[in-house]
Amino acid sequence: MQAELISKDGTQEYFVNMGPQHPSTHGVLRLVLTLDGEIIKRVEPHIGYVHRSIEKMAEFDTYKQIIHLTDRMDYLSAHMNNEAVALLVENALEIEVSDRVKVIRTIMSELTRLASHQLWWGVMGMDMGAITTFLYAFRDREMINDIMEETTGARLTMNYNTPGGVMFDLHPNFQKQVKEFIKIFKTKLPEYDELLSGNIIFTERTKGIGKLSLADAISFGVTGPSGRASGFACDVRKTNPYSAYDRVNFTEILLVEGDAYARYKARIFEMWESISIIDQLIDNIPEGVIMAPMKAIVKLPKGEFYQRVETARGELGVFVVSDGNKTPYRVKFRSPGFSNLSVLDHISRGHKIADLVAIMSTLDLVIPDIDR
Amino acid sequence: MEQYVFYILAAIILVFSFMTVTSRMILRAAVYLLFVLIATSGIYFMLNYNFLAAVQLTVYAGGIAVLIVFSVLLTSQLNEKMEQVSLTKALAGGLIAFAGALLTILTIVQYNFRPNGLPELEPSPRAIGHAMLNYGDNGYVLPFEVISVLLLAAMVGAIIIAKRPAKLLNEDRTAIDTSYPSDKNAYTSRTKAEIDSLLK
Amino acid sequence: MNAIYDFSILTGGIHERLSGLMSPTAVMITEMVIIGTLLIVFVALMGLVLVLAERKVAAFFQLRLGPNRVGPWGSLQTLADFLKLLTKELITTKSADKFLYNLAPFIVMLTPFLALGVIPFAPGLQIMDMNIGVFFITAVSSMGVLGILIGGWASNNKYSLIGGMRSAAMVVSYELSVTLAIMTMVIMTESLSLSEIIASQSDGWWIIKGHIPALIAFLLYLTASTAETNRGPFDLAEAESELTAGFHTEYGGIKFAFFFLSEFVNMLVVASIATILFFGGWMPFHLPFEWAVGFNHIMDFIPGIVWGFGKVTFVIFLMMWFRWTFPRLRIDQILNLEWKYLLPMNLVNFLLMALIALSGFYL
Amino acid sequence: MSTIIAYFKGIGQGLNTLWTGMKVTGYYFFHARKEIITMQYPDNRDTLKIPERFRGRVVMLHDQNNEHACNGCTMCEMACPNGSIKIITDKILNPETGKAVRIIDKHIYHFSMCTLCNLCVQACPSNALAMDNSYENSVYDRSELTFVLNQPGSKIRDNVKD
Repeated sequence: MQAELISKDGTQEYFVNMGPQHPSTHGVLRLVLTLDGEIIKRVEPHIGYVHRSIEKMAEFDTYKQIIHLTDRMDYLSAHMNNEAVALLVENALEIEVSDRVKVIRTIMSELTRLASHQLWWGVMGMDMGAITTFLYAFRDREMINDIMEETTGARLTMNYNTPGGVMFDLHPNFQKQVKEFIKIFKTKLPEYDELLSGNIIFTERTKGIGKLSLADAISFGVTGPSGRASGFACDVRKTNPYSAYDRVNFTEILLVEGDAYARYKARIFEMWESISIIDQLIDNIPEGVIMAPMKAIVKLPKGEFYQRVETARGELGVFVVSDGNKTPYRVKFRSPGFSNLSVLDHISRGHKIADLVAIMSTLDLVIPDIDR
Repeated sequence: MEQYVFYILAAIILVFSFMTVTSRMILRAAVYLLFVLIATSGIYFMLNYNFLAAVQLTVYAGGIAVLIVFSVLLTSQLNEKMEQVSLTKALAGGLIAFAGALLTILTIVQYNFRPNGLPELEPSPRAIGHAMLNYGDNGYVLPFEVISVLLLAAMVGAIIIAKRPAKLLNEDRTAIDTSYPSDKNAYTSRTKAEIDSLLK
Repeated sequence: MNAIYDFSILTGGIHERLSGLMSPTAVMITEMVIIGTLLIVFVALMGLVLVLAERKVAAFFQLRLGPNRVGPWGSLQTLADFLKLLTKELITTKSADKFLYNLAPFIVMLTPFLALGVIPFAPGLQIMDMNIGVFFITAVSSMGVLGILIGGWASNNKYSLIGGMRSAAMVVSYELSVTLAIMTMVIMTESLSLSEIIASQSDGWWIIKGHIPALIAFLLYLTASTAETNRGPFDLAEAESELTAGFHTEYGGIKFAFFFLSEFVNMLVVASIATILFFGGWMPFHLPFEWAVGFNHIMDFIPGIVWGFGKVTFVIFLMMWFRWTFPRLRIDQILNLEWKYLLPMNLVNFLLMALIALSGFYL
Repeated sequence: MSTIIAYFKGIGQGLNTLWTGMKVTGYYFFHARKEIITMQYPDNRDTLKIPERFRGRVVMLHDQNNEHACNGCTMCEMACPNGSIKIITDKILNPETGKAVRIIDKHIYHFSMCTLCNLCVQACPSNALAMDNSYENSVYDRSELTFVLNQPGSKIRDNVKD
């Protein structure tokens, strides 16, 4: 540890290790805080506590096998991660998947996004001290998990996508269940606003906290709702539409404030957008095959391939260098969590410890996504 | 019965007073002082003078002691023991204390205590309140008000001293880009065109 | 008032029986021992009940079931937890100041005991009727923060220290609001003695008789006292998501139980004060109107102990409702709330109450 | 004056937002009987509904004659990303044709390494493998998580192609 510093006012700065075991880092993230009283002078994230070398492991797996590893990166947007790899292989081999698969993938992505945002909302409340929100969020998330379980066979690590399509066809109950969920959730979502968004304690604690300017958002590569709350139009669903996103109407949520409350609001708005996307698609899922004809062993042509998707946390990029074998030569994931974490020090300086918790919460960090 | 309670309280006061001045750890000294103050209020309770006892608890035990501990926590040499007092200093201090005690004891012993014949005042808060705001005989309105003004002046002075020039707490915060206007109460979703126009 | 429910008959009987047996000094000592034992049992029992109540209430707010394994309806759960805490090893961190570290839980536990000594829960059910009861409670409750401060420092942990400092800054400032809100009501009650305050409400509770200023004073008192007991949304001293456990991070076993219990007993104390000042303590619900004589008479038949504890439960429920709904405030916001909102409002309300008392504009 | 109005307006609005939140939690408190969503897990095993697609662990399907469809082609072993499947094959002489035929001796499945990705089930050309719905899989020793999927004494079904 470095020597403790004396600041200009004659007060003593000191270090606090926040994590790796700490209730609000949500995993094993270690933050070395330099504090002056309660004021944060510097935040130094130390990562790598759940590093499982997924990128290296992927070099020894076939393209089909890589997908199940991506489940374990950002486990809350498992479906989108799967989709990224699947889309990459499909684009590299120039395989056209059926419309049915596209629509299924889109609905599933949006359901996953909803589930992720619900969990984030609950945890956000808990970080702020309102523990009740956590349970309410889990109540609503449970319905999505049940739908997922029924169709894909797993609640969290779905591994539903596969190059060329999806693993199973939709469960016969799927449409009914999703409509039921949307109907219920439309009445529950206003409760989220009543409990937190409007609450004066909450707004006082988040407005003007952790301001991230547009220029900084772009230069740090902060994507997803966190970036869009600063006005960075970075929604991959709009800029590079994939799956069925080019045939649905939805607004890209953009705010200008860039503070913690804007990031919070962006996600709440996004939940409404997700609902509307599912609403548009659920009634007209086209018929078709769920799996395009594929060879048993997928080999990508020699070259470099990049595919980006919009996960619940931001832009996930998959970069693959192929030497023509059945396993990739090199895989690199551009995970949204890593870039979003990098901005933490920049926006939390000068705030208090309690604000740091709020800022971290609104950045919506998932530690395995950062470490991979 | 009452005698024993008095002896116990007196012993507590004596022992902890001594420990307060001899303890070399500053926070412990503050805590010992707290015990002394509480025991003092115990003696007031024993005298059936509840109001003064409660004042003692509020002002000294609850107020002063907390502030002392609070300010002690803000000092920098908190974790170190205080340096040993040199023998001459200790001797001089002890001598002065002894002389003071001797003087007091002599005065008390020599003074001929006798009842003053005044009617016994009921120490009820009502009577105290009346006495405080009474400007007739046995009235204390002038000292009461003068002390209020004094305290007010002290408070204003403390604020003036404590008030530093308005310095930004987040001075070394990296400059935030304020090139785009921020409407704090809006927080509604905007289109890309709107944001672009805001940025211009 | 119905004399059947008066506990002084019982206590007086015991006193007479004892006086017949032994000398006055021995009687006094015996009674002190009995009362002390009863007080400890009462505190332990209330602690167990309140902890269970908190967990059940929290569970229902959060769509859960709460404890339901040990005993019927989970009623023995807190007892089981308490036994578990009792059997845990007492650990002192290596470079902690051992004396202060061990002293802190006792200081924290001491104040609710002292305060409970003067609170009447039912007619005659009061250990000591002091003529400055309310003042005494505010006096002793101001000492509890010392335990938190000392414990936070002595643990030799940075989180504990931050928690202790926050708590001290908070409690010292919120004490003003609590005392001022109490004083506002003392204008009406014209007494500091708790039994006299209750007696002054025999024709109607002050929250009804004192209407607007009394209602404002109640809200102010509720807010400030929630903050003084370090409960959510003002639980900055422990602030789970920021400081892991705040001032009691390093405490375990029975010493932790002391901190934990003191929070609940403190809650009981402040709820009792609120009950006594605003809802007439154990006084039945009376309407201060001529036509309501019959109604008042019916209310008299409900025992005072039911009224007393019923109202205390209501106030405690309100505090739990706050805790399980609101997010936590930040330290500067808490101090802002006190100095910019509660204190000025309290002062204005105090003035308003004085005017109303002078003009006789109360029921 | 306007600042004073704003001051009190702020207090009023703040209290209103707090009350809005309290109404939500209050509603659930007073409708607890209807709204509670807790599942008392070990007690509700009888009523617990596990979806048929739920991926519990890999099993080999056996029919009533204790026959399975696995011919030991090791496609599943190759498909497994974690190496949790190991097939030990054997050769026996077919009495009719006199040729050596490959059969499985042991289909070993290390559940401790499995990530339940379903790839082995998909890779199997003869649909010999499946995922079952078991969900209480904890054991006291790691060795208990290694399964031999083909049942003792089982043999391959006749109509399975090589």
